[in-house]
Amino acid sequence: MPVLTYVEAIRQGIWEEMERDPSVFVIGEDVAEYGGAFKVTDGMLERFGRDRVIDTPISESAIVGAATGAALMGMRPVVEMQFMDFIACGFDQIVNMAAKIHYRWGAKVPMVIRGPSGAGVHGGPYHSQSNEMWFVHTPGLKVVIPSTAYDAKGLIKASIRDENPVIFYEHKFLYRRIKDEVPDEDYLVPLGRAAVRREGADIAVITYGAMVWTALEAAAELEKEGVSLEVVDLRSLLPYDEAAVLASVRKCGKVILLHEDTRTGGMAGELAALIGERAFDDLDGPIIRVTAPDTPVPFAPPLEEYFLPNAQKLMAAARKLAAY
Amino acid sequence: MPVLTYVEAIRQGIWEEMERDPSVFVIGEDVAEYGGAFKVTDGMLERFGRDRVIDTPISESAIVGAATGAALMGMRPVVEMQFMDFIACGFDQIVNMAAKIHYRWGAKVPMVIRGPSGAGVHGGPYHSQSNEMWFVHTPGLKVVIPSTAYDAKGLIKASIRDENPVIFYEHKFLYRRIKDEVPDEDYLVPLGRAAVRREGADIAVITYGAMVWTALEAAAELEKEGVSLEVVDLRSLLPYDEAAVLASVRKCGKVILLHEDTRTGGMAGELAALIGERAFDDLDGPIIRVTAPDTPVPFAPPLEEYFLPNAQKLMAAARKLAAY
Amino acid sequence: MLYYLKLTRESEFRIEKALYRQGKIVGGVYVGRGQEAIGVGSAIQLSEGDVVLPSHRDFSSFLIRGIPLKDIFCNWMARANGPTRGRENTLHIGNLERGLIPIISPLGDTCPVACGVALAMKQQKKKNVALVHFGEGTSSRGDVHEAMNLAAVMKLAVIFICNNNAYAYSTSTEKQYAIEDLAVRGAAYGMPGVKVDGNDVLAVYQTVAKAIARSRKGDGPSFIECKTFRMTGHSAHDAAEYVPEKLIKRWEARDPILRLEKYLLARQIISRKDIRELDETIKKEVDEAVAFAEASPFPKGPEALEGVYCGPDCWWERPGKES
Amino acid sequence: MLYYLKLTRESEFRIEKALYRQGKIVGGVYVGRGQEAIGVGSAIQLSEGDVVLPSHRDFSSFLIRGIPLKDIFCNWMARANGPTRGRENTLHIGNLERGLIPIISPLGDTCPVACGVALAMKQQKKKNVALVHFGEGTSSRGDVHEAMNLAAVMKLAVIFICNNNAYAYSTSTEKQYAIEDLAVRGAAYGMPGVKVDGNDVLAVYQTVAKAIARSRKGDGPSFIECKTFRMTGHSAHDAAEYVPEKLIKRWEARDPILRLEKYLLARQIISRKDIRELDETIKKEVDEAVAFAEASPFPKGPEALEGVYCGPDCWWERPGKES
Ligand SMILES: Cc1ncc(C[n+]2csc(CCOP(=O)(O)OP(=O)(O)O)c2C)c(N)n1
Ligand SMILES: Cc1ncc(C[n+]2csc(CCOP(=O)(O)OP(=O)(O)O)c2C)c(N)n1
Ligand SMILES: [Mg+2]
Ligand SMILES: [Mg+2]
Repeated sequence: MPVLTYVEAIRQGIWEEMERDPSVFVIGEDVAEYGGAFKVTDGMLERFGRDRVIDTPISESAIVGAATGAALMGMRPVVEMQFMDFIACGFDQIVNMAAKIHYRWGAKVPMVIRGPSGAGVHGGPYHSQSNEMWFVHTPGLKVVIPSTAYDAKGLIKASIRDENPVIFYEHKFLYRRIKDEVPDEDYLVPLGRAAVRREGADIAVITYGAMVWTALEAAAELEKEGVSLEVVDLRSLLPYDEAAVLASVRKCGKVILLHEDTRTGGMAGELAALIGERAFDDLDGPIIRVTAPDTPVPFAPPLEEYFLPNAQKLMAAARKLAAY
Repeated sequence: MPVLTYVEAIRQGIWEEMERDPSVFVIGEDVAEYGGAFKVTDGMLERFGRDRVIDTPISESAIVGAATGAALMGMRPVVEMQFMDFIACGFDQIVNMAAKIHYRWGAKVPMVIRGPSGAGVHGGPYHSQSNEMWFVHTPGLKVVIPSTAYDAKGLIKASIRDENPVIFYEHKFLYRRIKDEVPDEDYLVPLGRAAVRREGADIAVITYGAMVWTALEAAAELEKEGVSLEVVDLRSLLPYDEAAVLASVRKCGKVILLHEDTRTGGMAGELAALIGERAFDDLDGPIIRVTAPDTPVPFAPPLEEYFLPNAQKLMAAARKLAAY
Repeated sequence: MLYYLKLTRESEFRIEKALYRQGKIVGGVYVGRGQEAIGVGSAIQLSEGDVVLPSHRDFSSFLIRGIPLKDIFCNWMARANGPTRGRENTLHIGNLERGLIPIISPLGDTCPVACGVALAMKQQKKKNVALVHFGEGTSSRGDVHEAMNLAAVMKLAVIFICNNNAYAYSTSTEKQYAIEDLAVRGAAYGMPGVKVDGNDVLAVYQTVAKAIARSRKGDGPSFIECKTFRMTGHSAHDAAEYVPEKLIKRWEARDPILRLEKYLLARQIISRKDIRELDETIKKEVDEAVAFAEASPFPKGPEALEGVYCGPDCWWERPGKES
Repeated sequence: MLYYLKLTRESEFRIEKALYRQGKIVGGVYVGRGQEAIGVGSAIQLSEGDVVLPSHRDFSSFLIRGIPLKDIFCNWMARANGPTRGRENTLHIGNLERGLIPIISPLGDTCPVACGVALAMKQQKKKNVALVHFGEGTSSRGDVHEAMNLAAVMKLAVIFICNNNAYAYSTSTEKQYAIEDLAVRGAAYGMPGVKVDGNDVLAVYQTVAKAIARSRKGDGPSFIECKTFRMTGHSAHDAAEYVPEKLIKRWEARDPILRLEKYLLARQIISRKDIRELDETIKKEVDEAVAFAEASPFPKGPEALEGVYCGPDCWWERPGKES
C-alpha cells in the first residue's frame, strides 16, 4: 500500500472528493497558484480550475460567510485557514451563522473549515494555538482532529460528505513528520468514532492529535516498567465517542486525559465530567489531566518545550497513578 | 441599607469608579444619550460628559480594539456589549490582542467588557446565549458573573480596578427581578473568590449566575424532603475558586454541577476535572451535571423552558444522587 | 406594489400596535414603518432562482417571495406551525425554495453570505442575483466591508442595499459615519454606488433594476443607498425620545404609501374606491392570518432537542411537522 | 535617514540571508527589503508621546524609536534578555515608554488599537498622534474598515499608512481589491486619502508630515497609501516564484536607498567616502548586535508559567530579569 505523509493524505482526500463531486470546491488565502502555505492544495488549481480553487482577499469572516452562502446553495466548500489561529477572525460567522442555521430553519450547511493548528515548531503565540474548544462548545458544529495519515484522508473525506459544518484541525507538527499506509481507493473514517491505538490494562490515556504519538511513546517506555497504558485517539471531539471513552476507562479503572491545549476549559474537563458521571463506580483512582498550562504559547524553544506536554510528563503522571 | 436591583447596583458600581478615577470611561453602542439598551449607563452622559461616555458605530471589533489601545495608554475603559451574543464579533480582538499582551511583552490592559447574557426572556438564539466558556478557556482574561446585586456592585468595581482584561457577564433575567441590600459606600468583592450561598450537608451544588437562585429554590424545597443542599456561587469563572469548590465537595461527599450554559465543553466539565483529580477520595457518588442541552437557545416559551435547567430538574437529579 | 406596501404596513401595524401590546408577540418587535418602499421596490422584480437576504425590517420581502402571511404571524407568535416551528423569532424565516435567507442578529453577517450565494450561482452558471439589505448602522461592521470588497474582486452578482433610515437604535448618522452619503463607498470597492430616495418606490425599483441588469450581465455587484426614515422606535419598547419631533413630521410628509397612492390617483390608474377596497381586503387578510396564528399551538418542549445536526433521519423532514 | 535606511537594510539582510540560513533565527522571517523608506520617512518625524504601531515589516520604526539593535536581534533569536524575554518572535516587540505597540499576527488588529491610543490622547488632552502601518492585503480585513470609520467619526489623531507592496503572500493586488488606488478609500470614511511613492523617503516624509500636522491640529485621521514593492519572498522560506522577474527588475531600479544616496550625492550633501564609512559603521554595529545576541542565553523553561496576569508582584517587574 502507498505510504503517504499526513499532508499528502489530506491533499489526496480533498482531491478525490473534488473528482467525485463537482460541488466540492476549495477557497482560502493563497490556496490556488501557491497551493496553500503548507501546500495542502498544491496542484489543485491546475486540475480543477479557477472556479473551484479560489484565492481570496485577507478576509476570514467573509470567507467563512461566503462558504456558508455557497453551502446553502448546494455547494460543498472546503475553506482553508492559513493558520487555525486566524479562525478567530471569522469566529462570529462560524458560531452564530453556520453552526445554527440547521437548528433554526432546517437548511443544510455542508462545509469544512480546515487548517494547521498546534505547537512544536516555534511558531510563537499566533502560529501555535490549539483552539478546538471554542467549537467543541458550539452546538451545531462538528470538530475533527486526525492523528495519522490514514485517518487524515478518511476523516477529511467524511467531513466533506457530512451535511453539517465541520471544523477540521490538522496538526502542523505532523504534516511532514509522520507517514503511514494510505489506501489509494475511496474510504471514509466515520466522524464521532474514536480508535484504540494501543490496547492496555492499567491506565486509559484518552487523547487526540499530535499527543497520540506522545502517548504511544510513553506507553512503549512504561511497558518496560510493567505499566500498561491503553491509548485512545478521539479523532472527533464533537460529537465525541462517549462509548469508547467509557469502555476504556471501565476496562482499565484508571484514566489520564492528555492534550496539548491549555488546561482550564479544555477537552480533558469534558471527558472528566463524562467519566465522573458515567464510570464513577469503575474508577480506581483520581482522574488525571496532563495538559499545557494556562498561558499563551511561548516562542523560545525552552519555553515552548516546558509548555507542551511530552512523554516524560505523561510517564511521571502515569507512574504516580499506577501506584495509587 | 438601600435596596437596589441588580441593574442599579451595576450602575452604581461603575458610577462610583468613574467618580473616583478619571481614567475610567464607558464606551459602546447607545450608551450615552440612550443610557444603554438596558439602561445600565443611564445618566452617566449628563454627569461625566462626552469624553467619558462614548457612543460608537456598530463595530464590536473596533470597540474592543480601541478599548485595548486606550487601556495601554493608561485609561480604564468599560466596554458595553449591547448583548453578550455580539461579543463574537469582537472575539479576535479579545482573545488574540487583549488577552495576550501582558504575557507577551508585559504591558497592562486594564479593561472591562460587560453586557447582558443568558436566557429566560424569550430572546431567541441571539439574545439568550451564555458564552462565558470561550473566555474561561483563554489564558490572560478574567471572567466574572455576579448573581446578587451586592456582588454585582462589588465585582464590577473590583473588575474595573483589576489590571487585566475582565469579561463581566450580567444576567439579563436578573436585571430587574432581584433586589438586595447594597451599601452606598465603596466596597469590593474580590475576583476569584466563590461564596457559599447556603450551607448544606448532603450534596454540594456548584453553580453561578441566575442558576444560583434556581439552586436556592431547589434547596428550600428539598430541605422539606430531608435532603440538604449546599449552594456554592462561583462568582468568578476565571480564575475560579478551586479551594471553595473542593471544600464544599469534601464536606458533602456528593456534588452536582449546575449551569445554564450548554453541556459539552461547559464549566461543569472543568469543575468535574478538578474534583475528579483533587477530591476523588472524598466522593461518595458520581459527579452529576445539570445543564442546558447541546442546542442553540430556542425561542418559543415551551422550548426555552425545556432547554433551561430549573429547580425541578435539579431536584430530580439531587434526589437520585442523595439515594445513591 | 401598492398591495404589498399596504399589506406590509398593516401587518406590521398589527404586530407593533395591537398584538405586542396585548402581549401576544413573543420577544422583541422591530418593524419597518416608513421604509416599505425599499423591500417592495426591490423584491418585486426578482426572478426565480434569485435570492434575497432581508434586513430585520424588510417584512415585504417575505410576502413578495411567497411566504404565506399566516406563517409569518405564526413565527412572530412562536407557534409550532410557523416556518421555524418556534425556534426563531420575528423575521428570522428562511426558505431556500423561495430564495430567502434570513438575517441573524449579529448585524452585517448576511453580507458575506450573499457573496457565497452569488459565488455558487456563478459556479453553477446561473444568471441569478443575490440581494442583501442592511441598515446604515450595520455598514460600520467589518463584515460589510469584507463582503463588498470580496464581491467586487470576484465580480459577484450581489446587490448591496443599504436602508439609511437615519438611526441605528438611538445612534444618529453623524455618530455612525463621517461622510455625507454612504453611496460613495461603492467607489472604494470598485462598484457603482448610487443613492436613491428610499421612500419613492418607483425610484427604488428603477435603481435596483439597473443594478440587477448589470449583475445578470456578469458585471458584478452594486451598492445602493436608500435614504429613508424609521417612523417608529428602534423596537416596540423604545419610545425614541431621542428623535426630534420635526424630523418625524418632515418624513411623515414623504410617506411612501401616500406618495404612491397620489401618483396612481393622479394618473387615474386607480380610484379612491379601489384604495378603500384594497384596504378592506388587506385588513381581512391580516385578520385571518392573525386568527390562524392565535389558534395555532405552541411547539412541545422536547422538540427543543431535535435538529441540531442534519443527518439521515433529519427531524425537519419527518412528516407531521409541517403546518 | 540614510543611516536608518541602511541600518535596517543591513540588519534585515543579516537576518534573512545569514542568520536564518545558519539556523540561528528561531521561527519565521519576514523582512521589508525595498520598503524601508516608509518606516523611516514616517517614524523619524514623531515626537515624544507619539505612538507607532508598525507592520510585520517595519524594522526601522523600532530603531528610530530607540530600541537597541541588540535587543531586536535577541528577540529574533529568542533570547532571555530580549525585550519579550523569548516569549515573542520577530518584530513583536512592545515598549510603551518608546511609544511602540507591536503587531500581532492576525492582520489589521492594530488598526482599532491605534484608534484607542488616539482616543486616550484626546481624553488626556495631548497633541500626540498614533501612526499605524499595514499592508494592502491587510486592508481587506474588517478591522481596518471599522477602525478607519471609527477614527473618522471620532476625529482621532490616527495616521493609517498602507504599504502597498503589490503582494500579500502570493496574492497580487487584483485578487485583493478591484480599484486602482486604495487611497480612494479615505473618501469613503471622510478623511484625506493620498498616495505617495513609497520608495521615495522624502516624499513619504512630506506626506506623513502633512497628515501629522492635521492630526495635531485636531482635524482627525488621514489615510496614506505608499506604493512600493516587496523585494523578497513573503518570508525567508518563500522563493516567490509567483512574482514575475521583470517586476523585480523594474523595482530594483527604484531602490529607496540608492535613490536617497543619489539625491544626497548630487547635492553634495555627502560624498562617496561618507557612504563607505557609513556602511562600515553599520556593518560593525550589526556585527556587534549579532554577537551580543548569539552570546545571550535562552530563557529557562519554568519562566513559561509567569506573567499571564498583571498583579501585585508582577513577574515583568521583578529584578534580575532585564537585559
Ligand atoms: C453586531 C451587532 N451589534 C449590535 C446589535 C444590536 N442592534 C440591533 S439593531 C441595532 C441598530 C441597527 O441599526 P441599522 O443597521 O441602521 O438598522 P435599523 O435598525 O436602523 O434598520 C443594533 C445596534 C446587533 N444586533 N448586532
Ligand atoms: C487575519 C490573518 N490572515 C492571514 C494571515 C497570514 N498572513 C501573514 S502575512 C500575510 C500577507 C499579508 O499581506 P499584506 O497585508 O499585503 O502585507 P505584506 O506581507 O505584503 O507586507 C498573510 C495572508 C494573517 N497573519 N492574519
Ligand atoms: Mg438605521
Ligand atoms: Mg502586501
